Amino acid sequence: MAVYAPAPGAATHEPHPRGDNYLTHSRGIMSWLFSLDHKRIGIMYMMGILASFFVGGVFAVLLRTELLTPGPTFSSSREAAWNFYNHTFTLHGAVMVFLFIIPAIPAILGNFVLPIMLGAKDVAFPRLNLLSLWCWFGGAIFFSYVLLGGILVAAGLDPKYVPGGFGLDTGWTFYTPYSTARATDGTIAALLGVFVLGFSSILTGVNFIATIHMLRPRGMTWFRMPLFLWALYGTAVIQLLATPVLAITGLLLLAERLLGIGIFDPALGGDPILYQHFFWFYSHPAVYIMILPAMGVISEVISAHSRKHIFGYNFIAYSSIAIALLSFLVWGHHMFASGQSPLANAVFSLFTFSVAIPSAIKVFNWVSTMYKGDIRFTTPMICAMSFLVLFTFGGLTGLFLGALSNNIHVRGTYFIVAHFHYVMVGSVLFAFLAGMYHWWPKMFGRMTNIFWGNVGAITLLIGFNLTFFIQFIAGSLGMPRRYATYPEHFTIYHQISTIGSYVMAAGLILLFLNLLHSLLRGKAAPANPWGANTLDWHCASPPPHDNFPVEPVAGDPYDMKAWKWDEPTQQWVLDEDRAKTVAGTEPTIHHH
Amino acid sequence: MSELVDKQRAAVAEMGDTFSPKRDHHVHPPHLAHHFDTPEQQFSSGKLGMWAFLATELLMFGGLFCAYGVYRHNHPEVFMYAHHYLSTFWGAVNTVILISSSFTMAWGVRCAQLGETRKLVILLALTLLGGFGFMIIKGIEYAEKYQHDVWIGAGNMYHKNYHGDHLPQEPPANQPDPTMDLSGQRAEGEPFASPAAEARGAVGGAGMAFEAGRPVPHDPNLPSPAAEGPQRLRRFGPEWIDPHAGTGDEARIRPTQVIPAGLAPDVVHQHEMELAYAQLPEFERDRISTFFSIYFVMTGLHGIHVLVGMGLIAWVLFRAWGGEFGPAYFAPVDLVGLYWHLVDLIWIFLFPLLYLIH
Amino acid sequence: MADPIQAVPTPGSGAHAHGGESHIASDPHHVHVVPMKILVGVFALLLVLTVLTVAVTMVDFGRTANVWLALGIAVAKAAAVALYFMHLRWDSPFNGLILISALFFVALFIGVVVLDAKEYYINYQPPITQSPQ
Amino acid sequence: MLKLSRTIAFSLPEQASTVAPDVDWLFHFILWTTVFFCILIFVLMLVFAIKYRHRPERGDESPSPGHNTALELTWTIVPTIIVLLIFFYGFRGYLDMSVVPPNSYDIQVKSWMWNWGFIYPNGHVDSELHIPKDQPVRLVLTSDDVIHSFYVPAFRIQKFTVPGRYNRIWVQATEAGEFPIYCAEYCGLNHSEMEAKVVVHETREEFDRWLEVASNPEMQPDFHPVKAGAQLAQARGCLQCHTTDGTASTGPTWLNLFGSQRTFTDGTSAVADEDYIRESIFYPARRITQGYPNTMPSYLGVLRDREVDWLIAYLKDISEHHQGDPTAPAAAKAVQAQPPPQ
Repeated sequence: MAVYAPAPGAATHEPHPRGDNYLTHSRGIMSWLFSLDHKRIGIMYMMGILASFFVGGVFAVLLRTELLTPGPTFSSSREAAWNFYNHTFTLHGAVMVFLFIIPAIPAILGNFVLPIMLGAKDVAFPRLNLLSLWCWFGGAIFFSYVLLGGILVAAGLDPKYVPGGFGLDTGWTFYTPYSTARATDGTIAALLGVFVLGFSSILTGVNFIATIHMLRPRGMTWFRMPLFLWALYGTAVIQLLATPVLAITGLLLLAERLLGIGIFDPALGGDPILYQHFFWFYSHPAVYIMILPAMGVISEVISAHSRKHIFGYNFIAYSSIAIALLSFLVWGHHMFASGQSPLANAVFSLFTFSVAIPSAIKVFNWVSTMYKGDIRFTTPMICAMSFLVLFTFGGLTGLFLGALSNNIHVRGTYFIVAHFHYVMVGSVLFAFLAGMYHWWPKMFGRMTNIFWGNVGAITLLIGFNLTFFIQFIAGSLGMPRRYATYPEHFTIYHQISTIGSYVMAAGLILLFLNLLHSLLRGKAAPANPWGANTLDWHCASPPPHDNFPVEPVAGDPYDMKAWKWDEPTQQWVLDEDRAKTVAGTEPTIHHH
Repeated sequence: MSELVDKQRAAVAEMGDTFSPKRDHHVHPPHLAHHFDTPEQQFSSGKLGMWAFLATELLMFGGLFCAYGVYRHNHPEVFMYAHHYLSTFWGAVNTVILISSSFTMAWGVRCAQLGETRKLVILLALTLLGGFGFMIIKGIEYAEKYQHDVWIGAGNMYHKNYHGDHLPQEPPANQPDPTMDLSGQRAEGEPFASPAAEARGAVGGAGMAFEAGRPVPHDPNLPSPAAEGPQRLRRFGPEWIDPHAGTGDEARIRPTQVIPAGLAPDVVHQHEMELAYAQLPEFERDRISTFFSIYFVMTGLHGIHVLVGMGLIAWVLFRAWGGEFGPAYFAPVDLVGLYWHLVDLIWIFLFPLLYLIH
Repeated sequence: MADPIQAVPTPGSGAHAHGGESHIASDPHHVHVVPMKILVGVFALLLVLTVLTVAVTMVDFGRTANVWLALGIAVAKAAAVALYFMHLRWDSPFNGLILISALFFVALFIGVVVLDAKEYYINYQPPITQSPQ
Repeated sequence: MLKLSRTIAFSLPEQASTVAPDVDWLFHFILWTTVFFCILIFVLMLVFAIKYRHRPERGDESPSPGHNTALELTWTIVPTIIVLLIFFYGFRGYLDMSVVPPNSYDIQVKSWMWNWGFIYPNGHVDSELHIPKDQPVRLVLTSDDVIHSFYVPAFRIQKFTVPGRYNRIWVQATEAGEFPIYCAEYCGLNHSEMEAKVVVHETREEFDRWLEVASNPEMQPDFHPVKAGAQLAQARGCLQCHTTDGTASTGPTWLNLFGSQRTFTDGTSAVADEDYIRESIFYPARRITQGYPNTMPSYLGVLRDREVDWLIAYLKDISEHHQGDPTAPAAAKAVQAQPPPQ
């Protein structure tokens, strides 16, 4: 509660000499774990989230390997192999969704960048921010427990020594009655984890909304906000309105499983379809919790690295909000075959298509932004262009699934697997990487190696398409998903896909090694390595502890001309006069 | 303007860490965090944040109201029948208590704004008292239900997996010990295990294992319950026990006792209950436990919120005692107040929906 | 979306107009103190409505009518609490907007699901049990 | 050859139902829309990327438009029209799938972990779905345990089988032949092995003949009561709870059951003779073997007397307490050997 009016006396680290940055201004592990500095919290999020990304990735490679042949790959007995596969794909999904994709961009980049971009000293409620970080770790601990238990039991430990259950074989969707009546007890721990993670997400949302509303400095009108902030705002709205429903769903599922309350479990008169409504009311908007911030990142990166004013600012901004709101009207399209009434199906199908339009608007605007630009093929730009490719394809294949009659044929097959990987993984992952490479110099004051970064990105792009494009074909031929074994004639698809996954892994390893290398050997980064004009590039890299010694004055965030390339120093320098003229005046971008 | 900038420069130069008190004392009024410029800004941020949080609370309860809506929509008779177990009297009393505590809270905020610390402390104490009163009465209601096996999930006597676990050792006079027709299944134990317990055995098990609770053959062409003859028509009264008890699966899920005495002082006569129960379609009777599950989940979650609210009020009370609040700074009182009002607001809906079904 | 101008804080002027401690003690203009009369009035209203809601259940207006009546009274009570006890009436309109939109989405959720609720048990059949004879 | 073409072409399964052509038409319509827009975006992106790549000699004075309402409206309205079109055709196709023709033939589909059971109007239960060609067939789906999904790619139809309710779909086959049935909703351990096949008969007569033979094993050329009993045990799901290899399951194993001494929950005991077997099939609750739950459903009015006789014959055959007739074993063992219906 204290967060509303932070009382004095909460000092967590020593006073420090001036002129240093947020990384160095205080030392000791405690100064991190209890830091109220949004930048440090962002960095801590980064460590945790990247770790869980690694775990999820390992699961992905394992399950692709299991599918290399129709028969069992890792173990001699079919039963053991199927069991292994079911647990693997479930944990891959659960870890990737709840621990990686949902928090990735808002929690890491959002926390680090939002206040700086906005020109604020911190988020509105720093303690709430820290609490949400702890919640994330709390949830992560539950999942680690499930994971560990699963490994131990697989290694031959007697399950009775794993209180609260081991492993998870429900699929990340926890569909009843399987999750309530059949699945391993790991479900319980996992649900608790999801519940706690939900809080982390909600608190972040509260914080971002309050920050964007209350902490905008002079000149930062709504329509001078960088598009990344618009995207984060839309995301926060979804986090606020959808996540609580996930929380209550989790609670009811737990009660169903432990007490048998008979709300979801048909054996007790419950209704499994009701569960699906509950689940998707959160989990569809959750897809936009993933993609909206990604879109925001892309807007920043494309404009900055094309050295070009973003095209159609207002349309991109409004489309973010439109997507956020429409995302609540489409959850039923996950249930077209479940026995939902045809009326509901029709309505949900219609709204589903309506979401396609703002997405299309964004894509066209991004491409037009490149027109007459001065494009640099930096790693962020390569990632952003990959995003455009994958998002266009992922988005358009959504049309197959939105169309009722086609949905009936391809739902529950590899077609849908491919589709949501193109959108949730391809697009979001590449946007995430673009953002990481874009703001890395700001975070750590080190440049990354462009060549190896690009090599990694392109490898990843190739590997990704190798893995998932083929799955569209397999799916349209009727290869059901979540199959541990499959009919002979699908073997070739699975083998290509598996090889692709290895290539992906290679690309990712390259990309992260490159980041690591820049930490150790990278050359020092100037305040504004890209010549972008959003406020985050107006402060030093890495930023000082409280971001802006003097409160910045916001101008047109995409006015690239405000920065001139200075040959002697080999740096972008601010054109003071131009900055002045723009600052304080109404931005020109939105009257046309 | 420049003078402002200088001021800020000075401030920054002084800044130690985020919330170092000495910094605060130099350039900020007390309680003003470094990243805010004015108390107004901080106060409205707090309010905005609180409202955003309250919105999430509403959505969370929204899920429960949704479940309620679906089941009431699908089984109106069940709700009609089962709500007689809830005491309108206690419900109404609790409503009044909660409203009153809401009133004292609002009044308390007013006092905080006007700096009337002593009144503030008293009012907060009264509010806290209201919270206690509410929880005590809830406790009484729960306890009575528990004693009579009107409990959540499998602890409910109408539940398929009912064990009679919660029965008092000495069954009340004028009621036969329901365990009599439970003994049969007690000996067997296994088939009525809770879904969770069942799951352990059943992972990878065969289809039929699922019906452990209640067998369903793969073939639907069995004679329908109606056609099965009189032994399925059951009377509902204490003095009569099913001769086939223990043979079928239903003896164990059929309560043989009337409404627990004292549970519903104001309404029900056993006569009405018998009619109501007899009027329920056979398969609807299995849904009665669902009503109680919904009742306990909703009131339970609300109760947890009341407890949290009480904790917060106690915290504010403590700070008010220390005289921290006044016209300049009363955000915590106001925000805790908002939370407390929301708890009240939710109960305002729970009361008619659960207790006053007509 | 709140009106940009209204939502933009003007920190400079903030610290400018009344810098330092001085203004804090003096009347904080951003606060609205609810008159005692209103508080008591609302409290009384709530009590009356509580009695009313119990009373109407004694009368039979038909099942659905009774439900809507009870809900209507509950909404009235909730509105009173929100507007006066929770200060919404004098508060920044955006906070009101938050509440409204939250309620809207709750309504959407419940509405759509209940709209489809009939589907669930429209063809429900009781599990057939054995007849031990 | 077919296999090869499948592995290389972005194609759909063979069309074997009346709705398939519409679905495929829409599929290809969307496919080409997708291809068009993808190419449009990719080409534009690449052209811009190359044409406007950074070149030191080129100053950055190039005028750059920040906005163009006409364009914005274009790429708002055009996609709107296209998606509305797709929605319309998709919905129309869906209506065709969900509105069942009046004169349709009813078959009930049961699913349980991890098998399919198909119940024909005459009460015959089979592990394969047989339907006549050019005749609308209504499938009433339900599940005994968890949610499964009945999916026939060749028919382009899919529907969840949900416990506690009945879902309905219909299909009119246009091709005779055999097509795979998959479970397309994750349902636990052997989800990926929960397959069955649908057999489309050329004519209604052919189908009726099949049904008659299938439901009256005596009419089969190599009929033997033991074999019939074994098949029955398979099709009626007896083997879901009773093993034939001596391991205990939900119910007592059938191996050596016949003629053995049974002890019941009420303390009494008896020898498992024909009468006992018959009683425990029709009135399972009367005498429960100790250590086993009282969960077996009654098959009174479900199994015909001679079917019970076959089951008894089968039990005798796999029990050492009874010296079965020498002709039987081979046939029965053969049936036992084959895995559950896929």
